[in-house]
This record gives sequence, C-alpha cells and structure tokens, in this order.
Amino acid sequence: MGSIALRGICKSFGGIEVIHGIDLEIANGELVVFVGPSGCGKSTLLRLIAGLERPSSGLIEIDGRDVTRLGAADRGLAMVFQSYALYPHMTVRQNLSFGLENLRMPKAEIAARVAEAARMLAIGDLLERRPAQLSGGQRQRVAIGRAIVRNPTAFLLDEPLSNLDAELRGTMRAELAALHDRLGATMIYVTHDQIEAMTLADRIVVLRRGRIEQVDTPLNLYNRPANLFVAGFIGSPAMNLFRTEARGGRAVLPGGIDLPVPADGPVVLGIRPQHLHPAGPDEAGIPAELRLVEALGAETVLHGITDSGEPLVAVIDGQPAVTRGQRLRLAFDPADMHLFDAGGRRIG
Amino acid sequence: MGSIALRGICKSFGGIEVIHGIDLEIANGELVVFVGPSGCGKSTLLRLIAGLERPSSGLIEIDGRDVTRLGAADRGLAMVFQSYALYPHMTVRQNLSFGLENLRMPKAEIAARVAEAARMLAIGDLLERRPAQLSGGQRQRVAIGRAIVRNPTAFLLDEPLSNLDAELRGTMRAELAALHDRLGATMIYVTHDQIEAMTLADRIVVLRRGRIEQVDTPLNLYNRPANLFVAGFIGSPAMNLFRTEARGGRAVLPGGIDLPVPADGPVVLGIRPQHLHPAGPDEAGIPAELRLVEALGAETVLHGITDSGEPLVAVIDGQPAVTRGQRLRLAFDPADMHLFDAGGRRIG
Amino acid sequence: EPVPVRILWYSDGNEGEVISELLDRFEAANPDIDVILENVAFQVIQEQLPVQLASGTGPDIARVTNLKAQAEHWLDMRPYLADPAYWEANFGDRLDWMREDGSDAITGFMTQLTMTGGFVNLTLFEQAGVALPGPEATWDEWIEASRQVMESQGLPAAFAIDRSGHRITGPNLSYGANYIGPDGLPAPVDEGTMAFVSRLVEWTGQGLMLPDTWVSAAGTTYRAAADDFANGTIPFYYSGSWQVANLSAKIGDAFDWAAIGSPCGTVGCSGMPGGAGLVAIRYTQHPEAVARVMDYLASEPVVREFSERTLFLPAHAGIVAAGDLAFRSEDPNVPPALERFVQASRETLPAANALPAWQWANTYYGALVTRISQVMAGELSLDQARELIDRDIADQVAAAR
Amino acid sequence: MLPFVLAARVLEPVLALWQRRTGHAGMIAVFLIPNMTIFGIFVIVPLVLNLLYSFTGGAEILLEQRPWVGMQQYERLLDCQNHLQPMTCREDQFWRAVHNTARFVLSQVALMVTVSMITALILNRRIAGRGLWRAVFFFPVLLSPVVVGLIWRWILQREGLLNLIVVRLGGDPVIWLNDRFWAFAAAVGVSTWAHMGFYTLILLAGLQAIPRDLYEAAEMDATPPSRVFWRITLPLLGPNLAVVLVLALIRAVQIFDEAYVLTGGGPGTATMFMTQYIYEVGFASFLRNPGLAAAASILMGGLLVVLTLIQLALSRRAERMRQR
Amino acid sequence: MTGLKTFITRRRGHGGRWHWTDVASWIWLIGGTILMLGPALWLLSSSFKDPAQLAEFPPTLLPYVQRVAEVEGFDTPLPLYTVTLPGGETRILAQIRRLGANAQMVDPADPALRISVPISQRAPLREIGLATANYTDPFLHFDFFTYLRNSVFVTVTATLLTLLTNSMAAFALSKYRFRGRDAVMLVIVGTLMVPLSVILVPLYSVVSRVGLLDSLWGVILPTIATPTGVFLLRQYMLTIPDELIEAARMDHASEWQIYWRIVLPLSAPALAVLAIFSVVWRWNDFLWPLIVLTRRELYTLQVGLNSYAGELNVQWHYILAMTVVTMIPVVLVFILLQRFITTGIAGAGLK
Ligand SMILES: Nc1ncnc2c1ncn2[C@@H]1O[C@H](COP(=O)(O)OP(=O)(O)OP(=O)(O)O)[C@@H](O)[C@H]1O
Ligand SMILES: Nc1ncnc2c1ncn2[C@@H]1O[C@H](COP(=O)(O)OP(=O)(O)OP(=O)(O)O)[C@@H](O)[C@H]1O
Ligand SMILES: [Mg+2]
Ligand SMILES: [Mg+2]
Repeated sequence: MGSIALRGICKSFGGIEVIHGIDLEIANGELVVFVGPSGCGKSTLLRLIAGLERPSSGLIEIDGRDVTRLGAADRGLAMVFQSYALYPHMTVRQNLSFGLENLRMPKAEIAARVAEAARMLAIGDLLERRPAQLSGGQRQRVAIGRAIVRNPTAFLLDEPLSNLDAELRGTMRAELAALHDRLGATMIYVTHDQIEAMTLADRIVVLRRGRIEQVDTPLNLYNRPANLFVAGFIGSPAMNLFRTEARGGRAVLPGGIDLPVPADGPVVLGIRPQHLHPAGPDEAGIPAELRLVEALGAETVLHGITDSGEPLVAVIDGQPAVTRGQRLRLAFDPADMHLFDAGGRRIG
Repeated sequence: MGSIALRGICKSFGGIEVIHGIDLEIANGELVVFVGPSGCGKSTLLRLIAGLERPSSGLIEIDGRDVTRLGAADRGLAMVFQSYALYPHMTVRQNLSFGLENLRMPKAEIAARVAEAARMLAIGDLLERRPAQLSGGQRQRVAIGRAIVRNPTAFLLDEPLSNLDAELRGTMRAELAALHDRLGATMIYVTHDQIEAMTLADRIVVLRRGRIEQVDTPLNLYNRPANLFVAGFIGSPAMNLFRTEARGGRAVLPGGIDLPVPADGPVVLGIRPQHLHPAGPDEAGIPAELRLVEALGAETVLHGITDSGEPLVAVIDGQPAVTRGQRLRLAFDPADMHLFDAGGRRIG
Repeated sequence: EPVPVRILWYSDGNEGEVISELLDRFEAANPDIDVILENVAFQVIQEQLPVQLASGTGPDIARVTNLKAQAEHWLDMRPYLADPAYWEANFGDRLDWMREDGSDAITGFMTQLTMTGGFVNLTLFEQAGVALPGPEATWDEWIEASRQVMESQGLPAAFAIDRSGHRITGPNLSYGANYIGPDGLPAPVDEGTMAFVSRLVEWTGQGLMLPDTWVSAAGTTYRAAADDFANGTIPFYYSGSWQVANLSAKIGDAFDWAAIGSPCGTVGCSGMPGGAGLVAIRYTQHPEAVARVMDYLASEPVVREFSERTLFLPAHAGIVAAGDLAFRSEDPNVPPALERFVQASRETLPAANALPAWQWANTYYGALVTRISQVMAGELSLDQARELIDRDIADQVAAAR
Repeated sequence: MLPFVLAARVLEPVLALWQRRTGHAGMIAVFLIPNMTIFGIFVIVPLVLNLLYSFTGGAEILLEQRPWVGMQQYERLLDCQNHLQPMTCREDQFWRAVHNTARFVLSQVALMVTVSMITALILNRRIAGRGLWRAVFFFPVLLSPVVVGLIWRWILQREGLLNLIVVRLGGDPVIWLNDRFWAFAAAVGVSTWAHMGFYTLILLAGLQAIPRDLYEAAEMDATPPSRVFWRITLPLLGPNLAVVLVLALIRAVQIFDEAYVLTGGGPGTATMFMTQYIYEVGFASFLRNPGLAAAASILMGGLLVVLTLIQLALSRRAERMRQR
Repeated sequence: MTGLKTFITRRRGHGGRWHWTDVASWIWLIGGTILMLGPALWLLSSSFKDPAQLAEFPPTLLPYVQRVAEVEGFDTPLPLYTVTLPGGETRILAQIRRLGANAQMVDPADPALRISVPISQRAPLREIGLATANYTDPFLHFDFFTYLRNSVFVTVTATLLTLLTNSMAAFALSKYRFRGRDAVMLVIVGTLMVPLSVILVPLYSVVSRVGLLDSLWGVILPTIATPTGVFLLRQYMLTIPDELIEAARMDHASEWQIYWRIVLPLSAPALAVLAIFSVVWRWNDFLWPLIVLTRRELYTLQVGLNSYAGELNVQWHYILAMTVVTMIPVVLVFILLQRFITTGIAGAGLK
C-alpha cells in the first residue's frame, strides 16, 4: 500500500514552469532516489507528491486513487524537509511525538517509538532541547526522526543526510535501509550523495530542468547511461568526454589511440576517471600534463590537460608519486568506453 | 593579514560546556578545515571566531590583536552560515550587494563583483528572485556568494557545499580553491565531505566533543592518524579495527595472520577498507562472510563479518562478481597497517 | 420581598454620603422598600440617562439638572403623594421648572437651590488697601477695584467667571438682556447681552479676566476657576452658591473671603437661580413606593438636615421662611456667605426666574459660551459671534421641530 | 485558561470530523464564525444604524422617533464656500475640527511611530532589567485618559510643575495651555505619552519575531546600525508596523478624552478635534443634534477608510515581498 | 530627532565594550523613565493629598499635612506655624484663630503667652503625611468587593474570549487563501475607526434588543470582537513561516491542531500583547459598562468608583486614589504577561 504514480505532472511558479510533464510509477515498497543538479525540481516534485503544492496540470495517484486534490494531511505520507521545518517552540521530544499524538496513539506507544527513533538517530540526550539549541546535524536528525516515528506507508526524504559527517551518514544510511526493509514502506529519497544514491536506490531517477532524463537501477545507470547528461552526472569525478569524428567505424583519440566504434560522423567518447590508469611502457595512452594532483588518501585524483587542450581527469588508487606539471600517459580498456552520438544519445 | 589564534577557548551554553579549551594557530592565507562528528562544536567554534558568540574563557587574536571583546562587525571576516541566513525580503542581487553597500563601494564596482560571483556560482539568472523562490542548493550558493563578494581577509565557511550535487560541488570546490589562491585569504572551512577536506585543506583540524584530536595536513592525517578516533573518522568507509594481544612482538589476526608489532600487551590493529583485497590462492587473508555488497560503480564496498564475529569492510575497485553470503578471504599489505595502543594512541 | 426603588444620584460634594445616611433611616423604618442609591458621575446623568429615558427605561428616581427639557419623562406623583398640598406649599414656585409647559403635575422637588454670585478675597483687598465696592456697585466698579488689587498685589488677573453660559446670564440680564421671545422661542441676541459680553471680551483682552477659564477651552466645555480663587490668584470670582463648601474646604484659614451677591448692571443686580431636582420617573414599576420615598426626602426635617449638612441652599419655602437653618460648618466664612446667597435669591430679576423653566435656556447658554470664547481667542469678531449665536440657536430650534 | 484547554480537547475530534466532511472551506468557516457573528451583531449592525441616523433629523434619541431628512445633514456639513476657510462654512466648527484633526494626525502619528519605534528597538536589546523598563514605558497606558489629561493639565497650567522648573532654571513662565502653539503641541505630546507604550509593545513583539541569524548575517556584513534598521529591521517588521501605523492613525483621528481634559479644545478652538465636535453635537445636551453627529462620524469614518486603504495597500506590497 | 532614528536592534557589546548606541540607549531609557514615571509618581503622591493641597499653587511634590500641637486650655489641637517675629527671630507657634490680616498665636510651650502676628509673617509648619482618607472613604461607602468581583469576571472572560475568537479569525485570515478574504479583512480594518462614543446609541439599542441590558455579558460580548485584536494577531501570524504549517500537515495534524498546537504557541508574543491590552481595556472600561449596567450589584470597579465627578465639582482626591488602587491589578497582569514577549523563535527551526 504505497504505490505512487505521477501522470503528466507540470508545475509553474508564477509563470515560470519548473516541472515539465513528469510521468513516473513507483511500486509499493520501492526505494527511489531522485538526483539531479541543484534547482532541477527535485524538492518541488517531492512537495507535489506530498500534497504541499498543487500541480499546474497532471494527476497524482497513490495506490491507484487520484489524490491530486487531496490535502497533505490526508495523503498519509511522511516527509523530511530540506529546510527541516522543526517546530521551534517544541522540544525535540515534542517534535517527534506531535505527529503521533495527532493519530491519537497511546502515550506508552508514543514514548516507545520516540525512544526507538532517538536511539537510531543518536539524539537520546537531546530530547529535552529545543531546535534553536541544536547543531545543524542534530536538527537534521530530528527532522528525520519526525518522519520515521510515524511508520507511514511512504516516506519523502529531501536530502536527509546532507549535514551529517561521513561516519554518521554511513550509519544512518544503513538504518534507513534497514527501516525500509523492515517496514516495506515506499521511499522517495532526494540526495546529492552518489554513494547514498547508488547504495540505497532500487531505482534512480535522474532529473534535469524539470524533466526525467533516465530512470534505472544504479548499476545500469552507471554502466549504461542513456545520454551524455546522465553519463556526466552519475559518477564522480565526472566522466571524461572527447568529441571526435568517427570515420569508417573507427575514431581517434588524443595520443593517437585508434578505436573501433559502431557509428559514423561526429561522436562523443566517454571514459570514467576511475577507468584510466598510467599506461605501461608498451601500452597506448592519452598523453596529458598534470595540472592538479588531489591526494584523497585511498586514491588520488589527477587533473590533466591533453595536448589538444582538453581536460582529462583520472583517479588512481593509493598515493602515487606524481606531481603537478609532470607528463603522463593514461591508458584504458576500450571495453570501459562509452559512446554517444552527436545528439548526446548513447550508442550501443 | 589574516592570521587567527585561539588560546584556551571554552564555551558553555547555559551550563553545558561544548567547547573545552581549544588552542589553535592559523597562519595568514592558510586554508584550515574543521571536521568532526555532528554536534562536536564546529559551528560554535566558527561563530566564536566570527564574534557572534563570546567565549566563556580564552582569547581570540586576529593578526596578533586581541579581538575577544570585539563585535563581529569589527573583525572584518566573512561567513557562510550553516543555516544560510539569507535576507528573506531582498532579492538575490540585494543579498549579494548588501555587504558591499555597507562599505560604500561605488555602484559599478558592486555590480561587477555581483556579476562575477553570480557567474562563479551559476546563479546569474536568479538574481532578481527572493530566497523563498529558490531551491535549497540555490540558496546555499547565494549564501556563499554573499561571503565571497566581500573579498575579506578571512572566510569562515560552515558546510558551504552540503546541498549541492557532486558535479557542482566539484566546480565550486575548484572555484573556492582558486579564490583562496587569488586572494591569499585565510579560510576556515567546516565540512563533512572527506573529499573536500582532503583536497582543499592545508591542514585539517579534527574535533571531537569540543576538543581537538589532531591537527595536521590531510595526507598525514590519513596516513598517520594520531589515535583511534582520527583513524576511524578520516577515510570512508572507516578503518577496520581489530583488538588483539601482542605477545613477544607479534600479534595474531583472525584467519591466523601473524604480524610483527613493536609493542606488547593489548593493541588495536587498523587496516583501511581500501587496503584490503581478495587474497590470492597462496596469500594469507582474513576469512569473512559477506553480509552486504554495495556496488558504487567505480568501486564496490563489501561488508563482511569475520569468523570471530567482527565486522570487516573492504573496498574493491570496479564491480567484482561477488554476492551476499559468499565467503571471501581478504588480504592486505602489512605496511598499510596502523597500530594503536590500548589507550587508542598510535604506536610508531 | 421589599420593593426596590432605584435612585440615580450624582454628587458635587458630600451629598451622596448625607443622602445615603438619610435613606438608611428610611429603609429601617420602611422594610417593605429597598432603596438602592446609585452614585454615579454627573456624566451619566447628562449622557446616559437621556438614552435610557428615550427608550422608556431608567431608574425610578433621578437627580437631574436638565429638568425642563426632559420633563416628558417625569412622573406626576400627585395620585400617590400623601399630601400634595404640602408639596405645593413648600416647593410650588419651582414645580414649573420640572414639568411640561401648561401642566400642573408634581414631578419632584429641588434638592438644592443654587444662586450665582461673586466671591471676594477679603484679605487681598485688605492687603492692597482697596475698599470693597458697595452693595449697589456695578460690574465696572467691581472689575476696577479688582484691577487695583491685582496691580497692587502683582496677581496674574483681576477676576474670573466660570466658563458657562448660565454664569454670564445673570450679568447679561442685569444689563437688560432678554432671551425669551414673545412666542416663547429664543429671541435674537439683544443689546443687553451684547453690553455685558462686550465688556467681558474687553476685560479679557486687557488681561483682567483670567484666560485659563474661558479662552483655553472650546465648545461648551465647563470650566470653573474655584481653584484659582482658593489659591489667592484672583481677588474676585464670579460663580455660585454651590462653591461655598468647596471653597471652605480648600481655603481653610488661608484668607478671609465673602460672598457678595451679583454686581449690578443697568437694570438690576441679578444672579441666576438654578439647582438640581430630584424627580420621579414615569417608567417606574412602583409609583407608590417612589412617592413614599419622595415624601420622605421632601419632608421638612429631612430637607433641613440635608441642607445643613451639605451646605446647600434649601428650596423648601417653609424652611426658608423660618430662616433658622444652622449650617454645620466650623468655618466662620461660611454662614455669612450662605446668608448672602439667600439674600441674593430675593434680588433676582423676573427674567432670571423665568429661565430655569424655559426649554431653550440650555441651548442659549451653549451657543453663548461657544462663540464668546472664540471671540476672546481672537477667532471671531463680536459681530460675527452675534450672528453665529443666533444661527446656532435657530438651527437647534429648527432641528427640534 | 483551563476550561478553554478542556474545550479544545473535546472539540478536537468533532472538528476533525467536520474537517473530513467539509475540507478547508468548512474549517475556515469554523475559525471565522464566532468572531464574525459577534462582530456583525455588535459592530456592523450599530454601524448601519449609525448610517441611518445620519439621514434623520430632529433632537429625538431613538431612531424610530426621528424624521427622515435624506442628505440634509451631509449637505449642511459640507456646505462651504472654501473648505480651507472654516469661517466660510455653514458648520464652521466642524471644519475647524477637521483642520485641527488633520494637523494633529500628521504630527502625532509621525511622533508616535518614531518614539515607539526607538523605544521598542532599545527595549529589544539585551539590557539589564528588560521587564522593568517595559513596564516603565507601558505604564501610562494603564491610566485612564481623564487622569492623563488631568495630570498633564496640572503640570502645564499657569503655576504647574513645568513652570516651576522653568522658573528654577531661570526662564520666564509660559502659560502653555493658553498658547495656540503650545496647547496643540501639548495635545500631541501628551497623547503620545499616554499611548506610546501600546505601540511599543506591538513593535516589540514584532521585533522578537525577526530571526536572530539575520542580524548575525548583517553583523558579519559589517552593516552600520542605521542600515540594519532601514534595510533589515524595518522591512521585516512590515506587517507589525502596518498594525502600528493603522492603529496610530485611527486613534489619532479619534483623539478625544485626554485632549478634552487637557485643553478642552482651546485656546479658542485650536485643539478642538473631530471627536470633540461629534461629542458636543451628539451628546452635550445643550446643542444636541444626533443626526448631524452621525453624519460627521460617517464622514470621518469615510476619511479613515481611505487612509487605511492606502496604508494597507502599502503594507500588502511589503507582505508580498516577504512571502515564502 | 534625526539622530535618534539610527538606533537599531543590534545587541552590541554583549558584555563587551560600550558602543555609542549603548550609551544612547541608556540616555533614552533614563530620560524616558523620568518622563514616563515622573507624572505617575506625582499622581501617586497627589493621591495622598487632601483637596486643599491638591488645589494648591504652586503644587508640592510630596503630600504634606499640617502639624498640630495639643495646647493646654484648648479642646482641639492647634495648627503650628513658623512665625517670623518683628525682631527677625523665628519661632514655632500655634494659631488660635485668624482675624483679618492678623493671626492670634500661642506658644505651645507657654500657653499663657498670646501673640498677634500679621499673616504674611507666618508659614504653616507641615510634615510629609498621607491623606489616607482618600483611600479609605471610598471603601467605606461602596461595595468594593462586589465591584471587584464583577470587574475580574468581565476582564478575565472578555480577555479569554477575545484571545480565542480573535486568534481563530486571525488564523483563518492569515494562513488560508479564500475568496472574500480581503473583503473580510477590509471590513474588519474599516470598522477599527468607529469610536465607541459614536455608535453608543445604536449599540445600546442593539444590546437592549438582544436582551443583554443589565447583564455582565452585555458588557463582555460587544467588546470581544475587537477589530484591533484580529488585525494585530493576523499581521503577526503573517510572519510565522508557512513551512511550519506544511510540516504539521505532513504530521497529519488537523487544521484545528495546526491552529491550536502550532500557530497559537508561536504567536505567544502577539497574544501576550493582546492579552495585556485586553485586560487594560476591559478593566478600565467605563463608558460602556456605565450604559449597560444599571444595577449596582453588577457595577464594575470603574463604574462604581467613578461617581466622584459631579456637575460643578469633581472630587479629584478620591478619583486619584481610586485610580491608583484600580491600577495595581493591571500592573501585576502586565508584569506577568510581558515575559511572553520574549526572544522570538519563529525562525529557529528553519534552515
Ligand atoms: N544555544 C545552544 N544551547 C545549548 N546547546 C547548544 C546551543 N547551540 C549548540 N549547542 C550544542 O553545542 C554542541 C555543538 O554545536 P555545534 O553547532 O557547534 O555543532 P557542529 O559541530 O556544528 O555540528 P553539526 O555538524 O551538526 O553542525 C552541540 O552538541 C549542540 O547541541
Ligand atoms: N516559489 C518559487 N517561485 C519561483 N521559482 C521557484 C519557487 N520554488 C522553486 N522555484 C524554482 O524551481 C526550481 C526547482 O526548485 P527545487 O527546489 O525543486 O529544486 P531542487 O531540485 O530541490 O534543488 P536543490 O537540489 O538545490 O534543492 C528551481 O530553479 C527554483 O529556483
Ligand atoms: Mg531541493
Ligand atoms: Mg554546525
């Protein structure tokens, strides 16, 4: 009981259309992640589903029932607001129990649920504080807590972990995944964190300027991005892209690498930074001069520039002994290559 | 002109001490990143430096001058608030130019600076909107813009990129780094993003419960964490830790791996997930059963459990063909191992 | 179950307490009547009572000053009174003040008679060495004498008259004024009125009259200068008999003072009679009980005690004739002053006695005071004011048709 | 409070049911009806009756006894050769009052808003003993207008407290209330004195609602105090400032008791305001004419509606600006 | 004046250095206190003066009473005066009586000695003292406690009802968009300008027709729909972020709960302001109760105690004393309620 369907949803704010006809079916119990550049309409879409905004046109169905005209309170969803929207005059405990009291739940049950959420979110000793006395991350956790205590049929989570540290984020992610499993609740999750998106999602919806670019499972999205936008957006750092001409089934990359391609005419070749590695002595590689070396510890990001002036980014495991200004040849396995036509659509 | 020194800073909120004696020197032009678990006092420390809060005790010096009693306006710093604190009644343009008008800067100069910031933050076409009409990420960018237009001697940035997508975040990070180089301004940067911390920081300050755990360059922190807390906190996923007894200069790990250690008695051995790899047939490895496989595309995170019940996390490049429930032996290079004594302090 | 009788009562001084004691005695003797004395501000009588009366409600008895204009609402008590003849005999002269024209109803009695008149600060006169003008002295003489005192004693002003149309009417009449036209409607402002009014304006312009009372207010606002007199700011003050108790309390033994009656004009030396009446109201449910209360309050001993204790002039012919009222005051200035007012009430012109029973008197007063003070403030000329007074009164008369 | 809390508890399920059946529209009705009913009966109906009064003549008090005269009262009030010259008007007193009121409103509202704004700003700071200071500035509101007028009359009269001080300081005593200028100034000043606590409190509540972090942001922007006020405080105070402006304006137009006691409208008619005119015509029994008073009050009300509309239009703009 | 406008809310120098705005604030506060409280204190001191002293020019700051002395041979105590004798010597003498410009004095220490003194040479000897009769007399003559009970009932009921009905209407008018909203708002604001005195007569006839004459409800009901309250609350509620209401809707709160649990608590400062006003207004209401209530047992304090204004004389000494007495409860209420006007929190839960 938590399938959600959007049919031709459009939304304008005072003349500016920000959602241009979204069609999407979300199955009961599915965990769908919305990703997309800042301002692409993720929050707006969530608010439309929640019932906090009315679509300019289109239908929203929950469990097959048209709820387009139904108020937020009657849709039975729970939401974590991007801006938290905590009740400033209530303590954390009151913030958490407010929704439960509205359902006329017995006191004991409320207490138990609040305690459970507090444990899960590690905010047990903040329960008597008010939002103004919390740190950013603590507030965000309270905001999450307010949604999860309700055990609703569907969750709408708008960047719920953005202000948490890596460790806590990992824990919280695991907790949310566990919750999702346990309740079997539908979840719509907005995030900018690729790891979250990849690990949590059953399906990822990639949005761009109020339109859906691709909907697929995380690995499909990663391995077979439908177009240049998705290719560039999924994966970090972004995929390296080379514009070139395919002639007679072959295309040539900087450094003279010559590859077979199933197309003719202008094409774009994409190769992920993680798939580049320093070329062996007898290997063909793209020569580049290093402009910036970012050592992240476990891996190192090399920002280079090819001889033809194109930027090139590679991610190398560990902490290789390379320095800025050094010239390097970077090789890759042609199987890892992505190919797009001139219109940006994937080929093959 | 932007050296900052904290001397014995303590801060209580109504009886609860949240900052317990911080000593820190930040050189002019340095970029220092504060990291630490949610609620550890990062924002509070930033607000203390900004002059928005008064320390309960301790001194703050800027350029050698005691500014502890000076108001925020007189310290000449710029800040990005974790909560943005945009002026709701002003357009984005007015938000950006407000601080400049305060300095009685000529109109043309203001317009130029606003335009430059808008370009940098990709908010050029939002300039006439009000904050309420912006998405979360757009608001955050405006908040950054408000700080950078001022070209101050020092920046205080409280999780400035938390609501941006990976791509934009990369761009913004590069822009901030460039800005830092260009202005030579001191920057104090709070972030939960390890990549940001590692790539931007000259030095990272690791905080925990209002105390400094370690201050060092990113790679040192990564390679030689001073204690268990830092070891666990820096690097994601967190380092695997094994408690064991060292006897006669040797310690034994699950799976019978026997290592030389320069200590005796109870010790903790740490090995980062990225340093684990499936053991070759004749290699010694820690046997584990896989509980969860997270495919991130470029790499895969394996969550396993050793025979003795300890959790074990490994990060493997690419998308290996492993599944939940599978048993695996994971090997590592002893040189990558970290060793801590019973008190959690690093050995060697 | 005792019958309730509600009395709406306002107080200028201690009369509220006195009447309440008197009524306690009545109640003790008449357990079947519960008299409820409601002490209210004069504003209530002035503003709220008319609204209640117009809608046919109100108390059973009220103490009222605007007696004639509201006469339609008063109860003719004759059928209920124990002895109407007693009333006719003792209050007869003033019954006309409180009944509709042409009626011979008995609606109530005057609890207090007032008489306008002057007060002088004997001590100031004495100190200035200025002789008091004689009994027949004119307004001009009095003001001249006061001017001398003012100059000699360095006072801010020579005299003051309360800001009230009623107050200047006595002097107006003394200069031959007539308000009542042949048809009983208001007559245009005549030369008599102008004679005194132009003097008053002139005196004000010369700084002889204290500007604080007349000039510094607008409309029909009532202003008294009693405090200025009590403080020795002015040697001569024209007000009325009701001030005696008040002045006695405020002056104490600071100086000697005396009432002098009204100075003379060209045709007489008239003050203005007036006062407050206690009337029964038509809409009462218990006219018999009301009449019993009224009978008690109008009885000679009660009127006598009331007057003696409140220092009010009684309206009871029998008591006045007996002349043996012993006003209860320790102030040696009080009895002669009251005596003087009693005497003054015999010196009034017939025109003055006609006015309280004339429906348009208050209208006339209101127009006079409004416009004259504008002249004093330099907003109007005297001629303009004369025109406007006539117009104001005419408007009012027209509205009532 | 307790009965209300209990009532709310009992009402809650009933209202929830009602909401389910009628939706938001039904709830809007629930929220509006109690107030609107009382409002309709006790405000609107009398107002309409008042309008009817203005079309009647005579001196009777009850409407049903009064003859219908149509627009006569209005014609009489508006009959003027030159509206700027009261003496050329049929009802010269009315026009004097109109002029005085206009001048009074302009000066008093400006003074009132300025003074209460400054006070609210200061009381909003973190000063020691805030509650005490608030009480101090609010205190005069507790006094009845009559007492206010009286106290100040004593202070300002010929040998009042103020002249005592003036003389002590070596000046010549001024008879404040007999001077056209000073009497007017006193009316403005005293009414401000008496009511500023009221507006200060409204502004204070408004100031408290402005999020603190905006001030912190402004401080980081090194904003000079005056700019913080004009660019942040004032715009964000918008809706509450509108209350203050509208109420101050309306009350200034309605100024009566304290000015009446203080100056009695004088010297001459220098401080006679519209309500005093209406009061005298409507109630002072000497020159009573309820129809004329009603017509004057309707005219006054019309004027106020226009002024209020202008102000609300302005504040509506401000409101749109800050809509989330 | 122009310099003053630059005061701002900025809380400078929290414990730090003095900023010029701090100095200016303190000057304003102290100056304001003198201006605000000075007349009030004088009111208090005047309320202890007897009528003669009240009328006295020039006025004294403090209430005084004439000192008297028992002198042998006189039944009543005699008033004491400081007398300057012809030699320039000053003595304290008791006055037996005054005759014209001379007063006959006696030395209390030596009752046999009689001296005649010109009155210009004597000054009354007075000491600070309170004319407490101003306070006690009205209590003796009036049903103080009946009036008090009525006043409290009217004030409390009217205030609670005002807060409830006005906040409900304000909530509807600020947080919903519906057709006719602006019209309703306009009517409400439009009627703000009706002074009671203007509609007194029609209102009286309405109340009498509704049958509320001579009932405390007749005093209460017409006052609770104050347009001021709706306007004030509505404008305040506009500043409460709508996002909190959205959050509550997500929390399955009914509209009533949103009103009761979210908007009302967040409007606490404005409610406190309105409560204070309402208490002050209802407590001090005079004209209206006066008209509606004709039975003494229903009188409120103001009506009951305002009977000292006669036609020709006003007994200010009683009025002042009663003003002071009746003010005490409202001052207490103010002090109690003003603490709700504290640091705003409305924005604190939002990013
Ligand atoms: N006004 C306050 N009153 C009481 N405690 C407070 C107050 N402000 C912050 N705290 C507490 O102080 C601690 C530090 O808060 P701070 O905001 O500095 O954390 P932080 O490191 O920025 O965390 P986050 O990463 O979640 O933003 C937290 O535990 C918080 O609950
Ligand atoms: N009230 C509004 N009026 C006008 N435009 C708006 C309004 N609210 C949002 N927008 C615009 O709609 C677009 C979508 O906004 P939305 O908040 O859905 O973005 P988002 O995908 O959540 O972005 P982010 O990741 O930055 O939070 C943005 O470009 C935003 O500027
Ligand atoms: Mg968003
Ligand atoms: Mg923080």
